[in-house]
Amino acid sequence: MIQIFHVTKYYERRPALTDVNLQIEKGEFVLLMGPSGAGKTTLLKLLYCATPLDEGQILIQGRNVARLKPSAVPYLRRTMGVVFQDFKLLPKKSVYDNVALPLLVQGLPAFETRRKVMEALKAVGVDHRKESRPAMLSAGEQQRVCIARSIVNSPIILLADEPTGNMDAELAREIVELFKTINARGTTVLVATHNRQVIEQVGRRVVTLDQGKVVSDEGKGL
Amino acid sequence: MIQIFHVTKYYERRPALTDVNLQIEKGEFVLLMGPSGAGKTTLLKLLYCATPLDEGQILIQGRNVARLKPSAVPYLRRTMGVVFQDFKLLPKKSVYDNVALPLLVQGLPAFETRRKVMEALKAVGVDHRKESRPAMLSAGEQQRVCIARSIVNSPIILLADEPTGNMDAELAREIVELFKTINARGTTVLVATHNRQVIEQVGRRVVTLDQGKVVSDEGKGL
Amino acid sequence: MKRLIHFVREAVANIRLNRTTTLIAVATTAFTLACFGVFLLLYLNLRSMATSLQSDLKVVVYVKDGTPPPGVSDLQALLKADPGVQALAYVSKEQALADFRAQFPEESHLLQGLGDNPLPASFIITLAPAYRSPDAVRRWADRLKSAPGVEQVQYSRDWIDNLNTIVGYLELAAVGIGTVLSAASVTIIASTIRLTLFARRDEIEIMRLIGATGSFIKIPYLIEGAMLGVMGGAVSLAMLRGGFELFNARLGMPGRFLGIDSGFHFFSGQVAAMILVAGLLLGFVGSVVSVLDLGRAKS
Amino acid sequence: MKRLIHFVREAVANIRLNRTTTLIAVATTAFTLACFGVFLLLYLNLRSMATSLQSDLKVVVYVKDGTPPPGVSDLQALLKADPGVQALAYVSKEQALADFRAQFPEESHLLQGLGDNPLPASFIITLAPAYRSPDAVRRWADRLKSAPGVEQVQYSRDWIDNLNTIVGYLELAAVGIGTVLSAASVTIIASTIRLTLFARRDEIEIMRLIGATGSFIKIPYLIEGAMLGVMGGAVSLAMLRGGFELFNARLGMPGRFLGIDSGFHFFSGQVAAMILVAGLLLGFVGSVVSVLDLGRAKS
Ligand SMILES: Nc1ncnc2c1ncn2[C@@H]1O[C@H](COP(=O)(O)OP(=O)(O)OP(=O)(O)O)[C@@H](O)[C@H]1O
Ligand SMILES: Nc1ncnc2c1ncn2[C@@H]1O[C@H](COP(=O)(O)OP(=O)(O)OP(=O)(O)O)[C@@H](O)[C@H]1O
Ligand SMILES: [Mg+2]
Ligand SMILES: [Mg+2]
Repeated sequence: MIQIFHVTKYYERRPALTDVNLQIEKGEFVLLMGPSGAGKTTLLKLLYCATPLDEGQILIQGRNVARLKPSAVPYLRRTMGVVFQDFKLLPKKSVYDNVALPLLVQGLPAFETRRKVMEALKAVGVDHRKESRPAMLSAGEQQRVCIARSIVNSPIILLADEPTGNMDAELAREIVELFKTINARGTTVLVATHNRQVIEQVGRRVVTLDQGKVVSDEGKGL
Repeated sequence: MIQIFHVTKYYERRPALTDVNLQIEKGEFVLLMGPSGAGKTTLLKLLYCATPLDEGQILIQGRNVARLKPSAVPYLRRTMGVVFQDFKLLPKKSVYDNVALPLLVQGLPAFETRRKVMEALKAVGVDHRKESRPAMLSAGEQQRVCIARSIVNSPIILLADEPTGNMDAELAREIVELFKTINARGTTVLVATHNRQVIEQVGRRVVTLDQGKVVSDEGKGL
Repeated sequence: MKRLIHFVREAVANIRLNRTTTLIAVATTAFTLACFGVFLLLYLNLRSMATSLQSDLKVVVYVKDGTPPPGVSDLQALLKADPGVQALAYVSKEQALADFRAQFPEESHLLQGLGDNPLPASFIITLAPAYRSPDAVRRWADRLKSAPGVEQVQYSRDWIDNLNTIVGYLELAAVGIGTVLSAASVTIIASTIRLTLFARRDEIEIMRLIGATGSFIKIPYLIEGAMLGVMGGAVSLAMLRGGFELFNARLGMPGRFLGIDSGFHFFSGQVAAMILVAGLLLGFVGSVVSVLDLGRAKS
Repeated sequence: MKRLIHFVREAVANIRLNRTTTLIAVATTAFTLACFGVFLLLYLNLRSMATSLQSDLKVVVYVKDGTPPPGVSDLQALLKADPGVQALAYVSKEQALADFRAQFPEESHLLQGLGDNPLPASFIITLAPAYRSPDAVRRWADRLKSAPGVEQVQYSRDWIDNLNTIVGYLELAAVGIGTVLSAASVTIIASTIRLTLFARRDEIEIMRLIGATGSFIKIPYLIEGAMLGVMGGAVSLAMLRGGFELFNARLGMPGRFLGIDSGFHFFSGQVAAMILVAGLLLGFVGSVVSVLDLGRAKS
């Protein structure tokens, strides 16, 4: 599903990732750990083509990401759901419209869009705020909207960057359960997190990065 | 130091805080807990005058916040350090300039500014990135820059909203230690957090909000 | 089709949501086009004034003294058949004398001592519009000079030359100012639209990350640009109309003194429509530029 | 003082950091002021042209036939002493006849039959600049009519009236277009500056939350606005100069045909400085408006 070979990424000649190798099979649930600045976000960004690769190869569903034409990138992104560390919600659109966006982009019929959006909003528990603008939500609510958006189009791959950073323990547990359910339906899930509770709850493969290098890869194939 | 009497705050006729009463003494270290959307951020916002009060009274250092003239607000804010949940760093200024801003605003001499800024940056461990712009930092690094900015002018009151949300356990521990040190020097500290580890580590008074109400206030005077 | 509805709805939503920028963009476009419009209005009115002055041009064909009546009739027939002649009037020797006396009562003693009437008969000719340009008048007059029975062909060369110069200047100024104003309009409107989009580049980036294609993101902006442009055009027309009426009510009089009692005219419907279309195109081009710009900024 | 340095440094930093918006603001200001400048250039040159045409005005004072030579001398002395007279030339009866013959060789037979020279002697007068306005000429002429030895005072009333009308129109057009262009410039430049600040309202909000006072936040923006305005003014002057040279090189000729061999003139240093100051003020006012706007948006 996701194959990362000898990937190196520099930011202004400073390496953010150095010779990273990682194979993630279809249907896996992988946790990405590591201290602040280890390169977790950078690795996820490479996967959804938000930043260019300097060395190595990344294959997603067999396609070489580096060789992708710019016009093909949107179609790759549509097969993924991404929970951004900084949410990236459209400030002038309602919660509903924000979550509907990935479906709108794909041209889904209106009634189906409606059903899926409401389902996603209910799954994260912010359906009662669907008319609000993101700025009118608390941080945890915004994060949940972002999660709803990432799962609304039933992605093949789900990438989540610190998805429970603004949530209390109870809520975090629910979100992890949600991810596990989605994973059980066949979606490959990759979650970057600092939250020990999340790691224990998932109890699956944990890849640890430090200073841009993979320093451990535990629980593979569990 | 901080006195909150029967405070109610509505957002579009929906109450975010209902009849909140809270007394915080000079030098206290108070943790604010509560599920997502409980009103923690709203309470902090009221304290640094970022949103108007609907009912009740807030006294800070004996001054009635609601009666403050707009021109007096900046001077109140200068006595506080605030760690925002969404960082609020100036995107076009370097890390150094961001942290120097509260000092610049007060017109501190250049050499003293330099010393204080470097000290703050070192305290949170991002002094090596002082030339970078915020967008070039990882989320955890940005959060630390925000913390550095909040402590640089030795505030009388430190308000921190989920200051360890993007940090690993080790780093979170260090930041809490930093807050404890600052508290020990006499600064009143109020931290909103979800992090159990933080709560255990601080081991002081914990105020819990739920749906805009104070539901528990434990360890007072500890 | 469904897409198109979405795009238009999105454009309208953007216009509504971004009140400040919309207002500024429309105001800027309106004022820019209004500048252009004032100039156009002035130019068109001056041109039509010049044209109406040109129609005042009379050419006098003096008949050779002593031409017999049949010769005069022949000349008249010749002139009538000439495509350059729009209207003609015959002034006999007697009438010429009477006219002279009436026009210059003080100088009439000059003619007193003369036994014979020294003034010749003449045809006063109004030229057809196509023959009114200075060159055409000259050519026409030279051609006629050699016709039988013609003593001399007279017209106010100064007047023609002055008018020529004035129209020439007008045209020159029109090209000059028109060019500057067009360039300015394009730049200003494109800049404003660009600035409004620039303020939204974060949103555009987010759309991209969600998997929106370039055209999905850009088309609403193009539509928005065109809409802003048309709105600007409409506002500028309203402003021009208002200003024109004010101007006309207050200061329309001098026109009559100059003998142009038709007064000033506002744009014809066609020109007004062209201004709207210009607004639309400028807005559209403005957003194309901005959108290309955005495309370059980030893959 | 330290503050001022900080503010200026901050303004410069903003200008540098916000390349796109700076560029757009300067370009917009430049083009707007250039439009205004083209118009000003045209107006000033037309005015000076009209003035130079007015100096062509000659007034002829006809001496009463039969005035004895001392009477003529008296009249000459009177005229010389008149503050309205800049220059004067005496044309005797003989010279008048000779002139007439030279000018109208064909009509000279009209005078053949007359035994006596019917043409009067005259003084040809160039009026002082202050007396060249149509009203002043009329008043001056009326006053002189009653002087001893004066038969008649003649001047081309048509010419005067036409020039009067033309200058009147010019003034009218100047006020009209000037007003529209000024309003447009203010709106456009203020809008652009406002838009550039609008894009930074989040930053301003952050500054506020850090404890910055209103003036601390606003002053750099005011300075920035003024700087952008001056830069726009400078660019517009450069554009105008370039366009002017191009225009002059290519099309400077017609000026000579009209007898105004002095050609067209560019702005004097003073006017150029005024354009820069106008840019500065517009930019400053633009940012004052935007900054007030920001102040209102959020306490
Ligand atoms: N755009 C950028 N330009 C320059 N350096 C960058 C950029 N983005 C990230 N970096 C640097 O690359 C390193 C890795 O950053 P990354 O965001 O991947 O860390 P992370 O593991 O996600 O950290 P966190 O847990 O704090 O989110 C950090 O040192 C960061 O400062
Ligand atoms: N500007 C606003 N307009 C309308 N509603 C708002 C606004 N800001 C917050 N709210 C609502 O007020 C309630 C309290 O929000 P607040 O941000 O204080 O929660 P919180 O305790 O900080 O939550 P979190 O842990 O998720 O940050 C939430 O339901 C939120 O949706
Ligand atoms: Mg990260
Ligand atoms: Mg909060």
